[in-house]
Formats: sequence, C-alpha cells, structure tokens
Amino acid sequence: MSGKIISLTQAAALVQDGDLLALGGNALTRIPAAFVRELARQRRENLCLVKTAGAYDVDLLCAAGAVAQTQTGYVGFENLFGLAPSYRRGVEEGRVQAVEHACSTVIAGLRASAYGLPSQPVAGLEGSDVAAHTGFRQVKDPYTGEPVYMVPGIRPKFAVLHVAYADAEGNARIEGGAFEDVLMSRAAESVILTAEHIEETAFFVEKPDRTAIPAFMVQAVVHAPGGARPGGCHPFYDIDEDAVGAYLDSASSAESLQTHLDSWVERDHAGSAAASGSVA
Amino acid sequence: MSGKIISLTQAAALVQDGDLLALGGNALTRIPAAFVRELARQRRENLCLVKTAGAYDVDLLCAAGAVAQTQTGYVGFENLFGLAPSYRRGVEEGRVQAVEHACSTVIAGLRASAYGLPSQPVAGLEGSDVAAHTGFRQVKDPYTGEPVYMVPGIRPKFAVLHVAYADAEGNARIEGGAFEDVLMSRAAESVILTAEHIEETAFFVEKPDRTAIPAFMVQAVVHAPGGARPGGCHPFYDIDEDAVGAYLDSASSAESLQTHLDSWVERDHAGSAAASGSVA
Amino acid sequence: MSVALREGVSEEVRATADRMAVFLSRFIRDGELVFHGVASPLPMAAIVMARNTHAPNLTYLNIPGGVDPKPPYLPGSTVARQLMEGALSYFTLTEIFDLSARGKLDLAFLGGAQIDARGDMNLSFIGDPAAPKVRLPGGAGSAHILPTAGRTVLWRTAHDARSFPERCDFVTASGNVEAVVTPLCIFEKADGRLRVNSIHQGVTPDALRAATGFDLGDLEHTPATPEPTPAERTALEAADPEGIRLREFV
Amino acid sequence: MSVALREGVSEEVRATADRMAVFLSRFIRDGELVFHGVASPLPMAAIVMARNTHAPNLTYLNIPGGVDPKPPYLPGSTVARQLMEGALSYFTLTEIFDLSARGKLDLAFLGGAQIDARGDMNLSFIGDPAAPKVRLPGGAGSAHILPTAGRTVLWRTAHDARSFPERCDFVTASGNVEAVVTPLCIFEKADGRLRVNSIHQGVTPDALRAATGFDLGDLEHTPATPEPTPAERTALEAADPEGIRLREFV
Repeated sequence: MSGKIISLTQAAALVQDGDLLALGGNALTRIPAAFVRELARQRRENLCLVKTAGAYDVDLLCAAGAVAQTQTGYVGFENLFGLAPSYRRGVEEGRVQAVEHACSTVIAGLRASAYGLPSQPVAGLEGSDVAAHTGFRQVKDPYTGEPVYMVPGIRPKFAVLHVAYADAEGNARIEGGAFEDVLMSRAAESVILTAEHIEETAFFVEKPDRTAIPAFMVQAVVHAPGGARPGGCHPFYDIDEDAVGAYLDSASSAESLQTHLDSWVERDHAGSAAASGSVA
Repeated sequence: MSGKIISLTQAAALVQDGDLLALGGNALTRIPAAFVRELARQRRENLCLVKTAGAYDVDLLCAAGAVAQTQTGYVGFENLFGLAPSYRRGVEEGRVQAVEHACSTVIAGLRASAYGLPSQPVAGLEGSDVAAHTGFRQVKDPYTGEPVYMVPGIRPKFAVLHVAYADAEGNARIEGGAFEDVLMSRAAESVILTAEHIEETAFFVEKPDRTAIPAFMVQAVVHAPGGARPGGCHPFYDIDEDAVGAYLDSASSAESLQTHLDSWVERDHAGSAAASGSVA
Repeated sequence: MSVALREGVSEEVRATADRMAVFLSRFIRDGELVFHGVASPLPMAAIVMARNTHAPNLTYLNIPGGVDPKPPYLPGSTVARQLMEGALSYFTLTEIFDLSARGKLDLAFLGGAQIDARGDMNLSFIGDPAAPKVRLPGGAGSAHILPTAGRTVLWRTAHDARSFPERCDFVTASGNVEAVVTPLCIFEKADGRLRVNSIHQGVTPDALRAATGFDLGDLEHTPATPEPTPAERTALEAADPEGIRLREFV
Repeated sequence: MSVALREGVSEEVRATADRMAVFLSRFIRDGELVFHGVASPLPMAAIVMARNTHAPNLTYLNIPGGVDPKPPYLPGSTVARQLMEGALSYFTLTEIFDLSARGKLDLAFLGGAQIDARGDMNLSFIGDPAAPKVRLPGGAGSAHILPTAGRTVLWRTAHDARSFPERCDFVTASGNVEAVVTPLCIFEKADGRLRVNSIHQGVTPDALRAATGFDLGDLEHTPATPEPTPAERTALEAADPEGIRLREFV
C-alpha cells in the first residue's frame, strides 16, 4: 500500500523554485488547495503557473510571493468575490508576468506538449489583441493558404491534480467535471496527485473506464482528504464561501496570510501523516 | 421513444453515393457491420472510407464495388485470415484509391476537423515514404524552425458507429475499447448510430460520464442487435471466426457476395423492424 | 445566504437583474446549443429559465461539462458541480471550444468589463496593457468563442461611459456579437457597430447617452424594451428562486 | 480451435514460434511501457510471458486500450476485447500515439512484410507503389511509432531473400529499431545497418546468407542465440497455453 504515496511535505518538496506547474480543477472546483498552501509554507519562489481559470490557488501563491509568471485564461473569484486581489497586485506591480491567454490557447499549448509537437494550431482569436500581445505566431496552412495561429507547447514540470480516488501506484479517478486535468497529465513531464481517498488497486480494475490518469504517468500520490478546500470537490463537499472570504481578508499582508496558512496546516497534513506514519 | 430512431434501411439511405464515411470500431471489433451490409444491399457507390484499422467492413464494401477511396492505416484480417482480398484486388486493379496513411495521420486528419482547423501537425513519419507518397506537406514551426508534417482535415459526412447502448435522442454508451469512435463523432458532420440496445434516457443520466456521444451530435439511431457481427462487441459477443471465414469464401464473386448479404438480411433488420414497426 | 442577498439589494437592482436575465433569455432559440462560462449567473438563470419557457429543446453547455443538467439549485460559482447534476453526458470545456471552432455552437453568453462601439470586449487590462492600471481577470474563452460561435450575446451589469467606450483599452475578443444587454438598453451589432435596439422602460435617451462613451446616433424612434411578462417573471423565479442572479450586482 | 491449430503445425514450426516469442520477450526490460499493435500474436505472447518472468513491472499497452490487462486467454485478433479484461485503466490508441510522440513509450513491437538492410520496413506495397503488384495491409501505426518510441523491435516469421532485401520497395516506416527477430537469427541495428547479432541453433551461416537479400558480412564469430530456457518455456506455455502464437505461421 505504500508505492508512490508520500506526505504532503515530501510532495511539495518535489517542486523546485522556478518550476512550471499545471494546476488542476477550475475556478473554485477541485483545486489542489492543500498542495498550494504547502508550497507557500515551504516558501517556494518564481513558480510559473498554468491554468485555464484560476482563483484561490493562483491568488494564494501570488500572495505568498511564490509566482513569477502565470499562463491563464482567467483568474478571479467570479461573482462571489470579484477580482483576485493578490494576482492583480502582483501583475500591476510588475512582480508577476501574466501571459495573456484565452482558455483555448492554454489548451492548445498543452495539446502541443501532449502530442509531442513544438506548437499547436488553434481556431479563433480573430480580431483579438491577445495573439499580438502574447506573441502567438501564424503559419500559412500548407493546403488552404489560410493563416493559422500556432500556440507554443506548454510543458509543465508537474501537473498537480486533486482527485477523488487514487491507489498507491497512481491510478486516479475523478468524479464530476474533469476540466483540463486529463490533458494536463499528458502534457506534463510528471504528475503529482492529491486524493480524497486512497483505494486498493482492485477499485480501479472494477471500472477501468473511470481511471482518468493511469499509474504510469504519476510520480507521487498524497492522501489529502479535503485537499480542495475551501474549493468544492464532487461528491464530497461544496465550495465554502465563508472560508474563501476569510482567505481574501487574510491575503492583504504577509502576517495575515501566514495566519491563514497556519490555520490549515493540521487539516492539510492529516491524511498524509496518517498514510505515511509521520507528521510532516 | 421514437425520437431519432429509424430503420436500418432508412439510415443507410441517408448515405449518398460519393460520401466520405468514418467507420467506427477497429479490426474485427465493434464494427458497423450490419450498416455496411445494408449499404452494399442498397448498392451505394463511390464511397470514401476513413478508418485506422479496417477488416470486414472495408473489405465487404470493396467486394460490393461500393468504394472509390480509402483513407486507412491498415486493412486486413490479421493472423486470422491474412490480407483483405477484395480491398487488395480493388487497389491492385485501380478501382480503389488507397490513400496511404499511418493510423496516427488518420487521427491527425480527424483532429483537424474536430478542432475546426484546416490541418493538424503530427509527430513521427521521419524516414517514411508515406508522407511523400500521400502528399503530406510540411510547415516550419514558427517557434523552433523545425519542419512539421501537417495532415489535411478529414471531415466525414457521417461517422457510422456501432455502440452498446443508445437512447432515442442519440446519447450513446460504448463498452470496452472506444478506439477512434469518439474522435470520429466530433470530426464528422453528423453521426449515425447502430446500437445493441435502446435504453431510456434515464439510463444515461445515471452515468453521464459513460455517455461517449452526446445526443446533439447524432442524426439517426438504429436498433441493431448483433450489428457488429461477425465482429465482436463487448460484452455481448466475440469475433465469430467461422463467419468471417465464410465471408471471405463468398467475397470472390458478386453472386456469392449477394448470398452472403442475403444470409444476414433478416438478422440485420430484426431490431429496427421491431423498433420502427415496419420491416425494411 | 440567498435571503441575506435579497435583503441586501434594492428593489431597483432586483428589477434590473430580473430584466437582464429575461432579456438574455429571449435571445435563445428553441433547439439551440447554448453555452455560458465562468462568472455568469445572469446567463445561467436565463438558460434555465428559457428551457422552461420558449426553448424546451435547447441543449445547455457549461464549463464543468454537464450536458443539459438539471441543477437542484443555481450555484454562486458558475463552474460548480451543481451544473453537472442530472446531466445526460459530460462534455468538457475543451470539447466546447472544439465544438465552437468547427461551427457547431449556436449561442454563447459572454461578459465584458468594457464593451466598445464595435461590439468588441475587454476583460484583460484597464490602461496601458504593458503597465496596466487594472489587471482584469482575463477573457477566459471569449477570444475563441466570439469569432467562432454562431452568435454571441454580451452583457454587462454596469452601464457607464468607462464600461462602454468608443474603443476598448485592449480588445480581448471580437467577433460574432449579435447583441449586448445592459441595465439601460439592448444594443445590436449592425454593420460593425453597436446600435441601440431598444431602451428599457423608464430610461430616457438622454440618460442613456450620458451613460455611454460612444455616439448612439438618433434615438428618437428607438422602441422601449418590452418588460418581462408575468409568465417570464414566473419562469425566472422558478429557475432561480434563491436569486443567484443578484450576485452580479453586489 | 487451438487443438486443431496445434495439430496442424509441425514440430519445427512450433519450435520456431516458441523461440521467436521467447526471443522477443528478452528485449523487454522490467518497468517498461510496452506496446504491440494489430496482427501481433507473437509480441502479445512475449509480453504476457515477460510479465511472469523477468519483467513483472512492465506496463502492457495495446490497441483496444486496456492498460495492463490480464486476458483470460490470448485472442486470435490482437485488437480483441480480451486485451481489456482486468485492465487498470483504458488508454486509447490515440493516446498511445501521443505517448510515443512525446517520448514516453519505451518499447514497441512491430511487424514488417519486408525489412531491409537499414532496418526500415514495408507493409504498404510490393512492386511499384503507383501500380502495386501486391497491396499490403498498410503499416498501421509503424510510421509514427518507429521514429518516436524509445526502442522498437521488429519481427517477421518468414526469413527469405524477398522479405529481407537490400532496400524495401516502399519504406512504410523507419526509425529507432533496436533489433529484428526472425526464424533464423536476431539482427541488431548498428550504424544504420542490420548486423547479425546471433544465429539460432541449427542454422548455418550459409543458410542464413542464402535466405537474406542483403550482405551479412563476416559471420564467423557470430554467436548462437541462447535457446529458450526451461523457465522461459514454462512461462510461455503458461502465457499462451492455446498456442495463439502459432497463428502467425499458418
């Protein structure tokens, strides 16, 4: 039952300063929140983050000063709480380079890596300033002569994905929306899973069509029940709006952010301490 | 319960001479065999067929003189019966244009259409004569300067897919290997399903993650139990090697092929006659 | 939460939210494939409502990927799991982009922080994009969807001159915009420019002009937007009894 | 069927099939991701066998898409549903091509109707490709897999001068070929050319030369291929008790 299971502390330590990380989930749903908090606790720096629509995860790492660059289509708290304050501040103050994407160009960049290509064509973008601003180049389609935008490959060092179920080898089942997690797992050099539940391998053999991530792609598995909180994780819990609001109240200063991180530390490590037999 | 359900006869009549069809399944597994036999009975001509690995389906339509062009990575009966005799003869006698593909370039061409692109880059092909022979063109990747092969979009008029379960609206569940069926459904202008079982819509609501083809892509549904025979269809039946052999014995002449088609007519129409209330 | 939300907003805001949801829903034609994205309570309410009124055969697509879900209640995040409940199939955002790219997405609702005279929208930067005064959240899928979807309808809950300038500070997305729904009016795009199609009840042409950063031309014969009918009000209330649509106004 | 199959083949053919399956299995390293395609009974038997001998931690990939299946018996078609039974996940052929394209497929077994002195293979045309004497089935995934997989091992059950020419009539695929297993010998590819690595027991250098269409150089010091060990024979028989591997020889 050990296999690839390590503690949250150990898993976050796999990430080096400067790494490009793809974060699973979308907005406030099934985000790798416990992992992201641990990266902040470990004071990781200069991370580059890839995500279609980010919220708490991207903003918290910006608040912690851990982010050099983002490649995202959207970062915000929707109509719940509006703009992402630390992401905003980081970009406006020039500490965070926000590479402007459409969600579809993030996907195209991930597809390029997943397909072993230097870049991937993408439809759309006509009339938008995004392509020129970000520097997406065009080629002439060799059959029609039409110009086509190409998005350069995005190859994360790790896809960090929070899933419903995993086994010790890294087979993983997602419940509810998969978002771009499956594509991220293929585009990344390797995958780190945090999982609500650790199951025996027989659980996956029973419904192999439900295994979204095969074990051979996965480097590490962390047992992290509640690991998407304060986001939601189907079918276990919903978005905790009060807790998201409490984060936003804390994100304005280093001290209050540390208080926020401290307030989660026990919950974040509860599963992996139990699984690995050592408190982080 | 009627919805998009029509008879096998009506469904085959949706196909016009000269249409480009993507055939689901692979080799002798989950092939749209009943549909293909009905196309032959209706004496459709000049069809263009897209498939990664074809066998009975492609060969039978070649035997029936229904095929002008194939875009395939492989056509044969594996080690069961070797080369596909009617496909071979059709190509060697110049009646069938075999556009030489790798399975991966078929997939790339389908991806181009699914993604709304004129063509799709593909890795591999280095050192192969396939690209030059088929006329795949290269572009220079705009970031690395590397040459990349582009496969022009393959946009079938219909993806013809045999599935385990469908409802009257066209929601479809596949059991076992999905092969390229899902991609074909996205690449094609429309989808024709033949299904082992017609289920109520509630069946799909129960496990929406298992619905491989959403109803809104589907034009027609045919109830065709045994519709993949003599191929296999998980979990209902295996490849019937004797019946495949009997086909190969019959494929040598128009008369014996007609006998083969006649021998299947009752079974092929049993499900749709029952469903539509009219014998075809 | 919802009771608090209702108590926290004025009758006027409430009326505006109801109008905008109803007006958005009127753009949905029966049988269409309809999509909304992140941060979209008004379109979410409009789609669920339309399914129970004039468009029972629409297919509802969203970011979590539930095809035609029957959400037990409308969530505050429009990327929440409730938008998969009762779905017939799952269809990821990636698939929705592809669907739009190949010309098969009928209608998408998209928001903009700025929407300009050409119907282009900005969700990226206020001020100089190289050194922005405000870093907005980003356009999500809009740069892809606007030019590829059959039709798009934009909305914005604030109607003022900064939000509706002659030209956006940055064009996040441009494309097949059919209309723009605001608290004051409905624009339609014709010949590459937004024109006022109708002005909501109680809004004067002068007030509309004052609140808009681009020239509106002659408004003398511009009709009034028909108010929500009793049937529409009832359907909206049934679709969103908790008033999640009000979230766009607080 | 399988009994009939066994009775229908000579002891010599049977010995050749067993050797080739065992020799193929020796190329599998423990922990590798290993793939075979359509029409591949020998690699199928070799992979299942290797999992029970020296490579218990291999990951077995195939066209139906079962990851690490435990087939109840080996099917005659290597695209049959048995290759998904007991799988841990599904991984389609499309995914396998992508995996290989991004450099993560360790080992693939591929067959060829012709395999030439450069280790290139032909499954497309015999004769002039524009007006072929024989239309072969096509190379399936080989043009993609050969240049992108970490290593590929080819095999062919007939070893004659037409099958092993100096140059293929048409190069279906070319790439990272490590070795070629035949009924007579094992070739390895070095410096862009096939060299005889070992000659099977009982095969003379002269017989090998006569059966090969390209120059083999000096064979004087070429070792004999070690015969299957009793343990290998037992494992092969356990993996394929019905003798599906013999299908390649009838």
